[in-house]
Amino acid sequence: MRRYKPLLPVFAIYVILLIIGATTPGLWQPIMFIMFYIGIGVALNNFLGLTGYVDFGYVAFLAMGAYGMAVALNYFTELGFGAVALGFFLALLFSALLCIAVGGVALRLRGAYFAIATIGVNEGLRYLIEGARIWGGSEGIVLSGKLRKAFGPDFANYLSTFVADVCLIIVIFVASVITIYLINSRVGYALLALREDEDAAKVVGINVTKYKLIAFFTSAAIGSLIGASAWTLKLTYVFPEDVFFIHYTVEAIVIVMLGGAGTLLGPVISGLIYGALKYYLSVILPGFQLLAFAPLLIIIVVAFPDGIVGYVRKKLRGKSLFEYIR
Amino acid sequence: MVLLRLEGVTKRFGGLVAVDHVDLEVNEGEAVGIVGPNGSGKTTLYNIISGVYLPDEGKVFFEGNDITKLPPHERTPLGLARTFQIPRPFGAASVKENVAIGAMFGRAKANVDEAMKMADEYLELVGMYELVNKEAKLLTPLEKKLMELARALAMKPKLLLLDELMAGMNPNDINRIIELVKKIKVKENIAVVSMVEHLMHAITQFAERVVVMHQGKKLIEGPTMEVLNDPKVIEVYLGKKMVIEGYEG
Amino acid sequence: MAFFEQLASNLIYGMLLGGVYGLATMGLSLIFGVLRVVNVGHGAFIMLGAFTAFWMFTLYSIPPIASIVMALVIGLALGYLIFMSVMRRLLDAPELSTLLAMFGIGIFIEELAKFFWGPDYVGYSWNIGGISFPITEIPFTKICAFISSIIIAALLYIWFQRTKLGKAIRAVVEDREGAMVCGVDVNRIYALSFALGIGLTVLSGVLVTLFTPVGINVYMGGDYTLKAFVIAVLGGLGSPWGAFYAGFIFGLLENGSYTLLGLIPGVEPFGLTRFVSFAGLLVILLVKPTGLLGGE
Amino acid sequence: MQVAIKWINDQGGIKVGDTVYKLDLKYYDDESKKETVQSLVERLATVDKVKFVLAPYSSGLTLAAAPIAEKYGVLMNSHGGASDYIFEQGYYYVVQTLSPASKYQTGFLDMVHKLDPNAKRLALVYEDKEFSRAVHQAAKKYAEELGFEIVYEKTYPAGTSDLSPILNELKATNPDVIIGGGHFADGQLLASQLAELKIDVKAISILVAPALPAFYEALGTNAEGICAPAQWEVGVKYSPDVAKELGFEWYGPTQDEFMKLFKEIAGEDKTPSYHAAEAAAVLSYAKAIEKAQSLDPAKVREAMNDLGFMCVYGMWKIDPETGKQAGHEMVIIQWQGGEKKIVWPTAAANSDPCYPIPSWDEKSAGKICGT
Repeated sequence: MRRYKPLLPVFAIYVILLIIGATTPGLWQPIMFIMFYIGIGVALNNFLGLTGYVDFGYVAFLAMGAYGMAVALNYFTELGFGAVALGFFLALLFSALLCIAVGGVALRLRGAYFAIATIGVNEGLRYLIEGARIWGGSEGIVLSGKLRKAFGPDFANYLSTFVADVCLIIVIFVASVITIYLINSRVGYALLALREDEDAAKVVGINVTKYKLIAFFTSAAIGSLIGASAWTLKLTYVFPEDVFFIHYTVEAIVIVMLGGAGTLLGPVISGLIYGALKYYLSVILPGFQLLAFAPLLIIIVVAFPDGIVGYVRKKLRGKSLFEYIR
Repeated sequence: MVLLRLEGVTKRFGGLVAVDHVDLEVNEGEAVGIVGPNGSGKTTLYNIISGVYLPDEGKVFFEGNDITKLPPHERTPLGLARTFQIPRPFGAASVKENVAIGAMFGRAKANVDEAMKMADEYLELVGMYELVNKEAKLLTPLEKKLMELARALAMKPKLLLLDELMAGMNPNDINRIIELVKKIKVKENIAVVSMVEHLMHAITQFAERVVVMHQGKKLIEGPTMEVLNDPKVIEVYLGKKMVIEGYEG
Repeated sequence: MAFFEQLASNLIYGMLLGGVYGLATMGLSLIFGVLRVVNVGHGAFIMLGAFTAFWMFTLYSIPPIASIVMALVIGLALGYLIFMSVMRRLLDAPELSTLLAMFGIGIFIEELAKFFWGPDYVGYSWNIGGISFPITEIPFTKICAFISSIIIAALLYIWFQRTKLGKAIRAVVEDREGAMVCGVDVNRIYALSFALGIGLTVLSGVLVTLFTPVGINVYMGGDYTLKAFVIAVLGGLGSPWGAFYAGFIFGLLENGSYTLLGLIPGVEPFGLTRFVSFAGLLVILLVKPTGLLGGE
Repeated sequence: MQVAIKWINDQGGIKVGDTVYKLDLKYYDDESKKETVQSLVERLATVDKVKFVLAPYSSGLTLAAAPIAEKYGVLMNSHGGASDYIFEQGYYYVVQTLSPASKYQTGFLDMVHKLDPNAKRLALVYEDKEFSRAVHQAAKKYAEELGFEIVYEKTYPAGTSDLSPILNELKATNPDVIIGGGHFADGQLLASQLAELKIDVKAISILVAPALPAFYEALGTNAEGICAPAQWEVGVKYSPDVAKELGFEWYGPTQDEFMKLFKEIAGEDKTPSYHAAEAAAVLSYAKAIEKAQSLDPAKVREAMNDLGFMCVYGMWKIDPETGKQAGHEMVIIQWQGGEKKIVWPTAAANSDPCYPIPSWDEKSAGKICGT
């Protein structure tokens, strides 16, 4: 159990956030907004943080999840909750298929080549859906009316303002457990080695392709579940230009890096900071939030290259608190 | 019994032949030295044995099995381990984690808990116990080399390939390391192949048999003292100072 | 023979566009080659060039072709400033940190531009006529953009081959340690290459508007960033010349494939050209992981 | 919207029973992100205790905000989300002030049909995005009903810098009329490349882009004669007199008052555009609240069902069941001699349509519409 101590502060943050959201009027959506950013940070961290590979096309996995859920709700509406379950299954299936396609091509590449190949995957897939008019093409899939007709407006609203949130929360809790499990297991050590020196890792006996794929599939699966719950289920529509928007990938990368790549707590803290900052800046400084955000980002990158948690861990090395922070 | 056998191994880079039809045999538990100047093809040979390069010609056998085409990560569990001329630690990991990774993925195939225990043991063995929690990238070059040795030993290999392990060390360290490797070699019946550029003293102390490489070819092979006194060998090193005592940087 | 006429005119336009793409990618490739920095803020600098051309034309009636010099100077100065204030401190940091920093700088420039120039889409019309072919019309402005891009690339090539500084930059790209040993002041080369890379990018923004003189907006750079990444990889990352040639390939592929895709029923061929160019990237990387024109 | 708020407050506010309410405005920037908009609508509903929201400026965002609005019983008036399907989803608490997407290009087709029944060959080139697709699908259907022959229809992806592949193809089909566009950048590009490739037709209508002054600044005389649909334009002839003539009630500031108030608030150099729609949305709230004599959104929504009035923006009347705007009519603007003129519908027009438009060669020689 000792190795699972780092989950304590993480779960504490989640629980405190949820309590604040549930008890303070008007803060539930903002808390879910923050949870979304924590979620994409935790999800991407399982790949970017653990392997050091930058996936610029990461949002494609969220998109696959969003489409999986949308396809299930759109074509199998009569299944009710069954359609939601099917949606999560399809989300996982679609993202796994994409994983196989990307893993086959891109994971053989390194560094900037990998990063750019994944941009190709993301943009290519989006234009394929739009150009070949798959799943409604650029018109996307709009579900609100269908859900309201099938389930009644109250239940449909309940789906998108409560069930979707609960699903997201569950996904994030599970994702954090998966992260700590990975970090503590052979997989985690293999990834640590390949992140630091891939060639040396091979010589030490690590099947780098296998472990990269494990991280890739894990991260993609979590991402797709987030896409299914925080996008489709919650917003009740999917437009390709919206779900393949590269901005989300960049935001997720920023969160992972700010918090400290490869740490458990890092993406949680920075997701919290990023989400809260974004929300309050849009309230306090409407129209100028990005102008304030950009220099802040540059300063943090220059001053804390290991991220917040990376920095704290360095300071705490050898102290008793150290084993709670990962 | 023959542990490792190379048959006519050749590797070319562009127009250059780095390793030219080399045959080599290493027996179980044997200590072999490979001597040769810079560019004689030693490191390429190591890379072929450990699977980093595929040879253009020739075959590699380990315990009688053809491993010529196996990727590195499938060779290591058979009982291969190596160190690098310029150490390649997993920088952000702690010293202990570095060694534990060796124990997990080498022939030892230890689980995480066992690997951590083994890491402690082997680090104590090489005299680095007080450094276990340090970040590997903060170590001195010498410490990095010792850590790599511990990492390689923790893999419980049958064949250990050392690449210029002792270059840059002072005589005290060299003696300590030689004693250490000798002891472990006997205790765990490891065959050790040690590659050096010049350090003849260490080789005489350690190797039972020596192979001299020159321009990608095997120049001569035989019992250590015999080979070192061979006129051909002296000719190869003509114009270069033969360092028998002390160390060469 | 409408099919071949269409194909021919699309290929001509693809080539003209490709020249602009090529030049617009050289800066990105140079910065990556020398500093190993992925400039995710690339598009923001193209936008600056576009606005330079726009303001010079609108306020002072200076023809865009003359703004090229102005844009280069602005870019060089800005690049030097960014290097000295931010990038210099990140030289030893991992690839990801510099990527994040460039992302932040890109946003900062865009937001500042929005603050001063507003979010409107602007444009200019510099009407200098064109050539009529039986198959299509080509305005002189586009030909101008194409020829300027070739001339600039050629001048740059000569500069790299002939001058001491140019040679030093090439040396650093090929072998950093080796160059250092040979007495090259690597930090100076870094600063210079970064400034030159940004200068080229801002300059190419002028050519972008020469080709497409409308729709100039503070966020216009995003699409160019994506395309530049792809083109840079096609050309072998870090090789400005490779990038220049790859620009042509990309332009020809993008416009040329339209005619062929138009034969498929029930799809949107223009959208699919994007799919083809990105899928083409993946296929090329699959066959040759260092890019089409890249070395080992 | 500040204009309408100021006008109502200057008039003494809204009287509900004996209490007089003054309007107050809270606004946040949603960055056009779907995640942000939900949080902000919730904040408006709970922290700021807002009961009446002007919906975010896009169809997707409106859709994202709708369930939250419904959950808190907040009434949302869409002055931005113009897509029809939002109102086909069954959200009772979402009403529309803008004319829906399906109406954008129909006025122009009516106009061409009336001016020149022989101009039959219609080409469509538009951006492959949900909104422009909705607009042009509806327009295509309507054109076929009017007897147009669709000679060409293609889309282009967002972020294109060269439209020559489709425009070369289009030129070969020899159309009389072109409709298309999507947003700002591509609309400017479409017009500029039609000029470069010298594709001469009798009439052109492009979505969104030509309605802004920047369009003429960017294209110069090449913009002459190009039409665009607009929800509202300075100079429309809606006035208390027109309202009386048509038998509707007039509410809110007259156009002159509106312009004066707008300049006071926004500054001299600005011209209102979508602001009129925002004002109408605010006015509709005020009117409905007064009518319902209650601040309860449910009652206000009910009162909206048989509300119908004319204001500076034109008619405001919704379809009771869906909340879709049914009363308001769009205008067609055309660039004539460097000015944006309203040419359609005749009731609102302040200039005659220029038809057929001058050729590109004539335009580059300096010919403008109206000479």
